[in-house]
Amino acid sequence: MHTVVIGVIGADVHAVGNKIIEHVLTEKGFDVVNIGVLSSQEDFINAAIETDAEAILVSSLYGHGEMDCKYFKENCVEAGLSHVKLYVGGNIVVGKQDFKEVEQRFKKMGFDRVYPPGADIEQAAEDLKGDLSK
Amino acid sequence: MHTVVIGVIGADVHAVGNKIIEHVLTEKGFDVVNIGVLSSQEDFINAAIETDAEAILVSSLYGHGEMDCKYFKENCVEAGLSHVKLYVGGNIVVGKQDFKEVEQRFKKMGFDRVYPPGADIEQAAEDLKGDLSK
Amino acid sequence: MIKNKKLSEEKFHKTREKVLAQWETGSAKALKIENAIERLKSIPEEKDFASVLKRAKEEGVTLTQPRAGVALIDQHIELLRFLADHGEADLLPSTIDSYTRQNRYSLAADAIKQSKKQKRSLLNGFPAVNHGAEACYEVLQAVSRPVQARHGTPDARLLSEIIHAGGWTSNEGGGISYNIPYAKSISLEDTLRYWQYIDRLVGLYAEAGVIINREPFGPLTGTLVPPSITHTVAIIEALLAAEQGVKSITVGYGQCGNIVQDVAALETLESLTTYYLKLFGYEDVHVTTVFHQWMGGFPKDESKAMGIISLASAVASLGGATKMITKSPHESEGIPTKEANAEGLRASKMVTGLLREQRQPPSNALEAEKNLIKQEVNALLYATLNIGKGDLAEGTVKAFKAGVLDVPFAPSQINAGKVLPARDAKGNIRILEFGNLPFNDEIKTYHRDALENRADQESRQVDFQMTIDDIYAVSRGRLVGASIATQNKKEHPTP
Amino acid sequence: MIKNKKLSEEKFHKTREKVLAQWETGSAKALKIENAIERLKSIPEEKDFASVLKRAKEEGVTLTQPRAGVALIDQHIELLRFLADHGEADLLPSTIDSYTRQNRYSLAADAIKQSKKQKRSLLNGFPAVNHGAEACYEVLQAVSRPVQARHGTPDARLLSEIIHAGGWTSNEGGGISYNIPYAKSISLEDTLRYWQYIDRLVGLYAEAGVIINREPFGPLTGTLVPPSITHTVAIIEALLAAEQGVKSITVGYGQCGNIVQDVAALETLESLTTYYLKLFGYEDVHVTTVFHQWMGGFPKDESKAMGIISLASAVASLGGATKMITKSPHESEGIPTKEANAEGLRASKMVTGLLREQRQPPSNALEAEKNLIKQEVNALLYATLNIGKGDLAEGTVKAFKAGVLDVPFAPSQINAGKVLPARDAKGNIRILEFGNLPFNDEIKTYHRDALENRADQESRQVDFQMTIDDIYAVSRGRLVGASIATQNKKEHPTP
Ligand code: B12
Ligand code: B12
Repeated sequence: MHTVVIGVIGADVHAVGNKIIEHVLTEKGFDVVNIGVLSSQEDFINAAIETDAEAILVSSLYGHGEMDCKYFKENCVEAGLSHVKLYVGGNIVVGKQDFKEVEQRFKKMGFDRVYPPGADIEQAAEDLKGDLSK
Repeated sequence: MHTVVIGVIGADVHAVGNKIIEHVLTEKGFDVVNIGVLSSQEDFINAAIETDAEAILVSSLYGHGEMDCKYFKENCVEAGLSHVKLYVGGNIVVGKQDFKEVEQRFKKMGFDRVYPPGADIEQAAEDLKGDLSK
Repeated sequence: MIKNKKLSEEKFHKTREKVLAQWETGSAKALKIENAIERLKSIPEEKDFASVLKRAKEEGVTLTQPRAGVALIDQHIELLRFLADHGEADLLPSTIDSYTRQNRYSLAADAIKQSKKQKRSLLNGFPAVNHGAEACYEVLQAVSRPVQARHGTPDARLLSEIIHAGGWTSNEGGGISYNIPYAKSISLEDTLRYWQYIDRLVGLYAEAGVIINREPFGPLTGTLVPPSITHTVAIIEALLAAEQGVKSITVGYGQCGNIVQDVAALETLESLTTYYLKLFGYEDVHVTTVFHQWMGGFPKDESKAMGIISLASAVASLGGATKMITKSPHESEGIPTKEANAEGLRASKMVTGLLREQRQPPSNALEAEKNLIKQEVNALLYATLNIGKGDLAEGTVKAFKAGVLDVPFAPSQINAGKVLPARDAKGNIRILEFGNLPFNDEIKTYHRDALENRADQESRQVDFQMTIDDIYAVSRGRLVGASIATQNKKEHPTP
Repeated sequence: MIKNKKLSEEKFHKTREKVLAQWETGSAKALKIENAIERLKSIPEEKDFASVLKRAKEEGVTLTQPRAGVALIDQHIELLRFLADHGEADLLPSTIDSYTRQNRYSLAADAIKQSKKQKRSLLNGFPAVNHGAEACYEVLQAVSRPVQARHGTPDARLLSEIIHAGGWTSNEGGGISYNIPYAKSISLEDTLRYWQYIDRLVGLYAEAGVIINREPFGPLTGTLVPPSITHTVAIIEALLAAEQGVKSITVGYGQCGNIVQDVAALETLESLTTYYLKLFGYEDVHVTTVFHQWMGGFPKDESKAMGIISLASAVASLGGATKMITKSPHESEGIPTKEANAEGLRASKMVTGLLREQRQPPSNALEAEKNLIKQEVNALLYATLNIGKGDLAEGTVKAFKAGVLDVPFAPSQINAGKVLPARDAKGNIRILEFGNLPFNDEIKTYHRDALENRADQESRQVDFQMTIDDIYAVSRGRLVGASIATQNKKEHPTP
């Protein structure tokens, strides 16, 4: 069973998607560690270390995602989590922006997969299975 | 009292604006000759000759205005009505087009004034008074 | 004098020869009755108007249908496909151009040529007669929804022959509804005869086992017409069509603006049509309803247009309309681009989707409005039959002559034009001048009181200026047209 | 334990010193109470929230108000002006950024700097604390409508001091409504205390003759919260505010989707709030209502978003809401551009304009829904008071602890999170898991039957999957979330 950490980063309190992600990933057979809303990068990293997780799924809905995710990859590497897959999704930037560009920006920041607003979590679960079986 | 001919040109049956134009211009003191909907250029010209009108107000709503108004000015001149003011208004072209361009096109065709969709008829009455007092 | 009687086979075929000879496309092989029947029988259920409507009615769904048509076949196909794919339209139209509507086929031919040259449509619709039946079939085959002709053609006999032979399974129009609002001086006797022919053609198909849907044009002039007047016309046309053998009828109504009045209108439209069809012995006619989004002047602003489009969709759902004709955010300006048309469709679809499970709940207010409409329709129909000595066709001709039937703002000279409508304080359409409408005093007093009441509230007169203000109101963002003075005061509630 | 008692002058001022010391802008001269009162007294009526609301209520008008806020003052002014001029907004907001909401003023300071550098807003709102009272006043002076702070700040004491001293005459929030949906681990005792302070400040102003409007945040998590739960929270916050001397209260409610339920909710929200204020002896509080356009997930398509925005506006009008918070066609994607925001506003304005004269007529269905809401609210309030031994503040804390009050989908750990909602066959929000909600068997049976009934119709189970389907439904164009199987069947009524 794959262990994954999920949560909502920064000063963000959007809880609904987070609860559904937990439900769906659990149904799909993942061992889900949900650190909930208002979580810092540290919270994510600590949870991943403690549970020996293979992936971190960061949600950001409220628009500060770009600022909150700065150096996340670097901090993971520093904490010895360079092998952990990093996904991000939600409404990760302020306003309606061209998603291709946004994806580029976050990939450059070290995220393995970047999801647009309202992305289908079932699809993401499939992606995850693929990535973790490699 | 100024006599003006009003009507709706071509195969066009939009009658509501026409009835209101008659009402408003009459209230404003014009002698209004209303030839109604489905009127040909000939109908307009004959009415203007018969009533010795000083202006013709053409309405076109249904989108064929540009075709229906071809050579209207020339036909007026030919009929000895070169002094008669020619106005056109309504939804005079097919579709939503840049009005500045449309105005240009109709002015080139010899219309003295060209009105955009939903133009205020009270304002047009003022224009008319101005033009006819010159 | 014209009679409401099924045309004889002989008469029909004699006329048919002349009709098909009106333009060269009339002589195409596809127009042979047997060929047309064969083709129509081959149309799959999902492209068959009557079936799709029947199913929607059973499921309680309100289907969406735009208006759309351009001069050239390829572009017309592209347009319809776009509206199905990007507008999620359930039903497709082919709006016919105004030259064809006036049977000016050579003008249409010129415009087609010019459109080809200029690579843009110079016509405000699809010239189906000039293109012919095979072209219509090409259109149908290119799309995955049923196609209907929508027009406004007083004499649509050739047009109807061509579109049905081309596989289009629905046709809008009627002897009254495509005359009074769409013509100036054509007699009702003529148009009723034309549409008896068109309905008889559909009746013939029905006898061969092919059900074609027919739709009287509900909103008439679309300008403050009281529901009872449009209903009466729709019911008369339904009865006339049924007599000729039509088996699937969609009666229509255009949004008036007060939700209670609109829902009352939709509910009574269906119940009264069904009632009268049965009363006159037409048992097996399937009745559905169509709601037209606001048919009067639109606001210029596109967002505001989207507001009224969506509100209309809510009313259609709450009133249980089987389908709805949508408008676009370009309505006030001109024929919409396909994109704008699809925008209107999608907003409409969203609202009907959200409200699919909801109907306006029964209430005293709704009941009262329904009763009023019923009483008025009964009075109008009774007087029409009475003046026709029991014959509905003859009665219709005479009723219009006598002003017993009278449509506000119609261009037709055979329409009395004495009726003047205006809105009451809640936005219901009421009557200010009754002309010769055969209403009893109780009804008249009800209307007058409602208008006086509004006038009092607004400190103004009940007069033609009120009607004019109401005509402009919606394009200015209100339903009830305030007089200029009141308007300035009310528009700025914040001091 | 916290008590629902007016804060003493002494306590208030002692706390105030600490509050104003939280950030440098707290020591500005404008924040001296006398200065603030003087400034507030100088605000003209048309920029005074309470007055404008009062007048709208008298005239039966539903006012429009967007959400909007950016990092920099100039751009914020430009934004608000645009929304007033091109969106015709009646009331203006200043949405506060999420760093300020969490009192992370130095993070906000960084973001302001970066925003200046990059010439675009990197914040999701206006950081009013960092900018200070004079900047708030600058904003107010630049516009011609009243300005309100809208946020989601558990501890909004300094923020409230600053905005009121800056001339903003309304403030959104409350000790419950800005905790449970907006925080994870802050105690209710703390937030109730913070908001007692904020309300006491408003009370002080009231004693000096300046009426500031206060608005509990109605929709809470905006996600399938049954009306009785949001109502109870709104009424509790209204009572707590009144105790501190607040005189103008706008209670809120977020569109649930069934029109009858929504209208019932709006009507009972006003009547119950008024009733309970009087019951507890607060006689001179002016109550108005705010309707929030759909607060859950939106569809991606902008036209569809316009559909729901317009439908919401119809409901607000029919339910007689005093004002309405609008959404934009960008809702599903991100904070809207000013243009998109104005589009939503104009569509809303069109619909409220058209329906200004109309209300949902009384009906049995409406009456039944109103009764249900009333019974439930009464039960919740009774249990809350009871558990607090008659004290509402204490009761609130204990009620949440006991799950007697419980908000679906709230992030807060002090919320029981046992209640699960789902829609019935007509789209009404009903309850599937009651947790510890103090409802009698009759009410519970009613909810369960309604859900069972839907489940039967859809041949499915009443379970969490139903809730999830309902959460997704609106963004997929439906109100009642069909299970995948049913969905595929129903989406294509045409075979
Ligand atoms: C009501 C209406 C109808 C009714 C008309 C009933 C009747 N017999 O009168 C019905 C339903 C029958 C109808 C039919 C059609 N219509 Co129509 N109709 C409208 C609608 C909604 C309102 C028109 C109206 O009455 N406005 C209220 C009056 C008071 O305003 P008005 O007509 O604009 O006139 C005022 C001003 O424009 C100005 N004015 C007018 N003329 C002039 C002239 C001068 C010199 C001046 C100074 C001012 C002036 O003063 C008037 C008084 O204030 C408009 C769209 C809109 N405006 O919202 C479409 C519209 C005009 N129709 C249109 C079309 C295409 C048709 C049809 C071809 C097809 C169809 N869609 O069904 C048929 C045409 C039939 C025919 N042969 O003419 C198009 C025209 C498209 C274009 N130009 O690109 C429009 C714009 C809708 C659209 N966007 O597609 N229609
Ligand atoms: C409900 C809601 C709220 C509720 C939240 C209640 C709660 N505590 O949960 C309330 C009202 C409290 C709220 C507050 C705010 N909100 Co809000 N909110 C929404 C709304 C309408 C729906 C969110 C939702 O629940 N969707 C349903 C769930 C199921 O979908 P989801 O969250 O998108 O998650 C799914 C997918 O995105 C995906 N997913 C999510 N994360 C990830 C991660 C990975 C790795 C993957 C693969 C997939 C994935 O899977 C999830 C399950 O299907 C959205 C707009 C929208 N989407 O329509 C705005 C929205 C998210 N909010 C917004 C904002 C700005 C705010 C506020 C700052 C200010 C305000 N407008 O009031 C505050 C923020 C408070 C804070 N500190 O966080 C903005 C964000 C703007 C931006 N990014 O540019 C949005 C987009 C609205 C907008 N257009 O302005 N909000």
